[in-house]
Amino acid sequence: MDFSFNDEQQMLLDTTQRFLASAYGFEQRHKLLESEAGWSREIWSQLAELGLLAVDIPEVDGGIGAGPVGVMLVAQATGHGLLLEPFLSSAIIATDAIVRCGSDAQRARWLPALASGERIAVLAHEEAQSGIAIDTITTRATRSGEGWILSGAKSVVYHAPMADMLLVTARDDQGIGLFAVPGDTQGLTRHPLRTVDGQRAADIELENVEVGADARLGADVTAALAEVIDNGIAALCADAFGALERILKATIEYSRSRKQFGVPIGSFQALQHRMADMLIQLEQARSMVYLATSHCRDADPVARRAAVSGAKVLIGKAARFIGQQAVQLHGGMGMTDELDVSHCFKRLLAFELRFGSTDAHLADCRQRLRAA
Amino acid sequence: MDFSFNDEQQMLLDTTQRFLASAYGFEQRHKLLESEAGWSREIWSQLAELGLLAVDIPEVDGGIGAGPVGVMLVAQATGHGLLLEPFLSSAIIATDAIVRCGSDAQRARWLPALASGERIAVLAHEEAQSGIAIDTITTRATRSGEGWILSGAKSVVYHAPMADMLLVTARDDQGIGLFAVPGDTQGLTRHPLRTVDGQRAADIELENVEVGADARLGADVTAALAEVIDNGIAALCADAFGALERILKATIEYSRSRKQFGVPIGSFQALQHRMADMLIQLEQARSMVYLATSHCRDADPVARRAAVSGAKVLIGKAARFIGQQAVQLHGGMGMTDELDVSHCFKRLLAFELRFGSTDAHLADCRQRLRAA
Amino acid sequence: MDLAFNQAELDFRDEVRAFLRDKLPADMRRRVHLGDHSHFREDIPRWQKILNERGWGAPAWPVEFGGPDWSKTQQFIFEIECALADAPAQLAFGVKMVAPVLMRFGSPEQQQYFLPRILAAEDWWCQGYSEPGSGSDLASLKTKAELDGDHYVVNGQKVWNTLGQFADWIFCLVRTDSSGKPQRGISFLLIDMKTPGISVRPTRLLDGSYEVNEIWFDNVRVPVANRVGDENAGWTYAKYLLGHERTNIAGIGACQRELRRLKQMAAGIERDGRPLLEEAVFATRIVEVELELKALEITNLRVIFAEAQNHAPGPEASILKIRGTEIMQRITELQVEALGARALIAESPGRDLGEDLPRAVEAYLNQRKLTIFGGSNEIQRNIIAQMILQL
Amino acid sequence: MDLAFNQAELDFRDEVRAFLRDKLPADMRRRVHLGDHSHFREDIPRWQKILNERGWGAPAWPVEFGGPDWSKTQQFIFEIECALADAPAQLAFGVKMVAPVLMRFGSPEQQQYFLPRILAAEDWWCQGYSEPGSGSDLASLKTKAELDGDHYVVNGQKVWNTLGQFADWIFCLVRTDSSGKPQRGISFLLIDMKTPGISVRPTRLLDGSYEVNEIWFDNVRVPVANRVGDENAGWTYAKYLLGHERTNIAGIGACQRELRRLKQMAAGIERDGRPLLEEAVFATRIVEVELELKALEITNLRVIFAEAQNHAPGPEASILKIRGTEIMQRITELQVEALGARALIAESPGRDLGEDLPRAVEAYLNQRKLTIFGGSNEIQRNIIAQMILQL
Repeated sequence: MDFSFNDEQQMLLDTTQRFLASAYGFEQRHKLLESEAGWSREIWSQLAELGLLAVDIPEVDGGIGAGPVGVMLVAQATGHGLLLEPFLSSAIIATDAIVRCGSDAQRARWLPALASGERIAVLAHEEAQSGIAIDTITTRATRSGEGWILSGAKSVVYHAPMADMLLVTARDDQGIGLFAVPGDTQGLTRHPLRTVDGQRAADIELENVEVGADARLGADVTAALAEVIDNGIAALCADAFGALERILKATIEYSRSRKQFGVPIGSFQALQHRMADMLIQLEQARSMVYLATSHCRDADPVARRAAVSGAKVLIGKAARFIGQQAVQLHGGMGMTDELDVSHCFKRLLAFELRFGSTDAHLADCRQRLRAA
Repeated sequence: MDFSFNDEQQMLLDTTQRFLASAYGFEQRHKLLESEAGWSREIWSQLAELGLLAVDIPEVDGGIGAGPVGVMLVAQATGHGLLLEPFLSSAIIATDAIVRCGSDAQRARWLPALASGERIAVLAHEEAQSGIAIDTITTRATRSGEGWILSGAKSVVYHAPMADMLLVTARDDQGIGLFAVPGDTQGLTRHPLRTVDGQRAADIELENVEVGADARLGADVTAALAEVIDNGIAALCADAFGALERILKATIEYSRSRKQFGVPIGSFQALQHRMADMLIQLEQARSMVYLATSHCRDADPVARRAAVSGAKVLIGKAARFIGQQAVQLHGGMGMTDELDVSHCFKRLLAFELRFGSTDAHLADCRQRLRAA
Repeated sequence: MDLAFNQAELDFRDEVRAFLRDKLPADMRRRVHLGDHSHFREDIPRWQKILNERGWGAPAWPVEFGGPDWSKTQQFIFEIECALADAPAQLAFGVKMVAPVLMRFGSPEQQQYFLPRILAAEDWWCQGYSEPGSGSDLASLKTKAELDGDHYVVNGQKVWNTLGQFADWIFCLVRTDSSGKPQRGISFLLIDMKTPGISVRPTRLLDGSYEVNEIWFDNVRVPVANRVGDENAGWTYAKYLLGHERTNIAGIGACQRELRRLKQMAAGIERDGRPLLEEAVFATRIVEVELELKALEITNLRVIFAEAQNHAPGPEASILKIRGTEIMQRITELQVEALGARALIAESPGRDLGEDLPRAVEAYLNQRKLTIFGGSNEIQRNIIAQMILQL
Repeated sequence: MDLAFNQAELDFRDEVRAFLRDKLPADMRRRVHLGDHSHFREDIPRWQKILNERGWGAPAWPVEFGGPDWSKTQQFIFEIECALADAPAQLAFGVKMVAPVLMRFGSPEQQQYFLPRILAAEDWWCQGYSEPGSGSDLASLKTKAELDGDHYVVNGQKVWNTLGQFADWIFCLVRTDSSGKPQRGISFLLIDMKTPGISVRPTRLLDGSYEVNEIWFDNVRVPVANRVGDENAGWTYAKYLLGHERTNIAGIGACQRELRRLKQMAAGIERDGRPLLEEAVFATRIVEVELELKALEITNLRVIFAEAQNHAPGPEASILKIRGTEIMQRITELQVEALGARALIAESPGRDLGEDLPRAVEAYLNQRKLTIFGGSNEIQRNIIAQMILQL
């Protein structure tokens, strides 16, 4: 049992924190948020230069191979910074999908470009009606000569508007296939969205999208993709935890400085006890981030899913409670666009809904309860 | 819309309150609680003399016919007094069952005896596995000559040990029958219980219990009995509300007088806010008592069940919250047998579980949600 | 005891329903249904004029000032029916807030000038109470009004001013004396928003909306004749106003409307191949909030009944405010939960995503204000502890 | 970062398990399983002796005093395994409370006399802290000890004394000086329960049990040699004790045992024709409490790890206490809910109603104490607000 971080891990955390503290202040971020694109390619390049986009690429593929703990620490920092750039989508999830499912050629073709920030890829998997189980999607792939034709629709794909390549999941006769589809492929439509946390995403339609023989990564990726997504959810949990730390710290500081009736509002016992409860939930959330991180690469899918879904549920509930109470304790200021608190609040709301809502993961945990 | 009570109703409330205030103080009740029998026939006779055992008997049958509002007010007072005697079991539920299901002869035979307190009757209906719907029981009645033979088991029948007569529900070829079974009938075994709120009850076994032709009340009583039980639950809700009022009042008074750190604990904001929440739940519970009372005799079973189950759920949740917090706010004193608070707390716990638990009524409400 | 409305009340409800069916313009109704606030500035006065033509412009006003002199029960029925019919909410600041103060404490000139204009929607009113340092602790306000001949000269800043960007008039609490207790030196002024020296800056809220403002007063000259009642007695008038703001404080009608919508959503959304309404965990949440709302409706009627028995509106309003706002917030949460990941969509230009996207998530964000504004729920719990529980 | 136990820790766990399998008497195990407290007086010393024979009588003690010198992690593993095996809980008052104080502040004579007797269960210890007027505000205690030659004469009353009806010794906080701050004039005395002038009255609790007492001291003479440390410095020792009482404050093992039981109950109880474990609403409640417990287990390990890194035990213990007690109370609630109406049965002489009746409802009632005693959860939240959040 060991809750310390080694030097490399600590360096990753420090590097990310230091960079975001200098380059990603509230005002700087706010400008990006309001910009047409909603993100900064310059920030993206700087993240690449710091090596952070290679954090989840194995050393054998030229990456850092920082492992789940390294990913956790970087994601915690990007969550704390409320990063708008597609770190989680491209550098973790899409990257990991290629690492796990790609052939040597595909890995060699894509991983360096993703690590350098030249290219951005996203996984386009979730559908409006799909569930946590990978095989609940309905997008179909049919053979056409050497290649495939894809048809279907994907729902709220984060960072799809800025992606050069989409990794699209589709059902075919072999099971679930994963297909690399360039963003400008004919028949692929991206309906741009702004998400509740100010990020950019797209609903995607695929109408007879033709892709070549080399577009497919692996054969049936059902099992591998479940691991990719669990790894991604673990990182997302760390991201949410970063936002939780920030919003609670801001709330405590606000309650120390804001005076009413001649005293800081933090001196009122009812608010003190609420903040104590927020802290308890934060610490419980931290423990579940550690749990998810520890198990997100478990070969045993039951233990992996239990840890990851469990973390998603408990952190989702903490996100709801801490987020809402942070707004409440900020009073009117919590309602404005002008402080950290509302931005963290929306990031946390998005966390509750992304990659399977709290309810969906709760249902998943119930299934395991029966099986046990 | 009118939330006032007429003079007769007000008199019923005053009479009951005044009697219990004088005859049923904490010490007096405590003696009964600890006694072998667990109740007082003398108190019972006095309730009869005050006319309270005739409150739910129609005037045509020689009763007071006070209607649901009158019953509500008396039950509220008996709940406030934490009455151990079988008012609800005999004077409301069993009485009402006879009123609704009995023939003229049966009514004439039983109602005066119940009203005068000479006889006590209880409904023996619930079984360990039965649900809210009347027809989920498994006790069986088979014809035998002019009469019937009953076999089965009934679970936690309140006040069965002191009952002269049990009204036993059983399935037969006509549907659900209601059978008057004297307590000393051969084949009927009462396993005495003390319930969590200190009342006396029994698990009942029926092994080939023979009853005569005149034992049966009505033919298929499924619909009538559902009304009887809903009327009983409405009264039970009022009883719980009486206990809720008492426990909250005790808590507020305790928090005013108990000093720690040189000030009354009621001056601590965290406790003040909790008591404010307790008050809100109390007032919401009061509203639901009114709702159940208003609808518990509705001919339309859907509206009746919605009001009664809804009240049972919401008051059950209030009972949980207010009861637990009352104990908590009393500190160590809340844990003892020596104050009102623990006795109210246990009465409220019993309320949650009796006549369909909060969960069971929630499930019933869900069914209506779908149907709507 | 009888929870049902009597025949006269039922007839009145039918009359209101018929009116709403006939007179509420479809475009307006549609916008309210979709949570589309883009036409606020036009819709609110337009609807006020329609109500006023019918004589219903001010449900709570006595006949002498042009009101219908409805009972509290009638007002309650009216509010619920309007909400359920997707009618725009009336702007409270004129009809429900400044008007009762003017009727009780205003000069005859103030009454004669302002009240008819409020009824006819000729003036848009807003409120100037909170300040950067004075939220829950309102009495600590600092905006200063100094006498200069027959004018006050007003300097200071107000915040959380709702919809003041459209306003013609603002009623303000200002400090006219700093010597004694903070409550003592406050006066109640009516200020024409066109007076030089007033500037308005909208505050962007977390849902992207602009519904509150900061307002600066820089040597704004206000005729003394626009002071309501006595100098330094404004706190009394503000407290009186507060008592009157609370008629519809529980928002039963709006909650019923949103609950109805939630149930429709849950019936139409499938999860694991069946309607969400049949999924036990989610259905339980709906049942629980529905029961709370049913109870609160009765609790509200009880308060109305007590008031009709000549009990003054009391601290019970805090119960209605707390529970009503919590219920509405809970319903908005459940609407978002029902939508699941699709609720993430805050904006998708040019597409028809149905009635609930992004309305539901915007409402969830926006309604966080309910427990903060109008006397935070923490302040309401203090009131209950002190006034009802006497702790 | 590695959440798993290392090989040495796993080996240790196996060793503990083997010991419990071999040495925990079946009758005792059965009583603990059934929540049968009737043999407390015999079982607790009996189990202590068995542990002591193995050298495990005091997990947290250093070797010099006869302890095994286990790491905090080992102690954590030991507590969990004992709870899961239905071993009786060790009596904390001797081993975990007075002993650390004696080791740190006691005289050599006190150490030599008392510590071996604690290990060998020759003395049953209890605690005399709370008084009728001093619960959360412990420092206001009034029980007076006045010097008379080489004795103190003690007068006063203690309440919420746990299991003192069986005790040989009591450690007490008494007032030896009333002049300065209340914390200043407190001394820490060891009192032989057989001393004349002590009377014990059991307090009946709401579940019918007798586990706490009132104790009166009427001119009780206590040798000055039985004072621990300096006169008037008792508050310091009490605070030191508090820090040590908290090793197992979360009660993870007991929670795990009761959760396991809850799941077994829910698997065995049918509702509407299927196991309750498959009913979505109830299963959700189980999942939620199970996740909280899993998280708290890790949180507890984090605190242990931090302490091992030479951080002193700090206010984080309040987090463990609050959440641990809330989780245990929640589990007892769910056990009662699982039983439904059958849980109403508090007593039914002479019948075998299975393992859970009336155990579950008694536990529900009894465990309400968890959030009150040992520093109420309100006090714990004050500590978090002040010590961690620095509000």
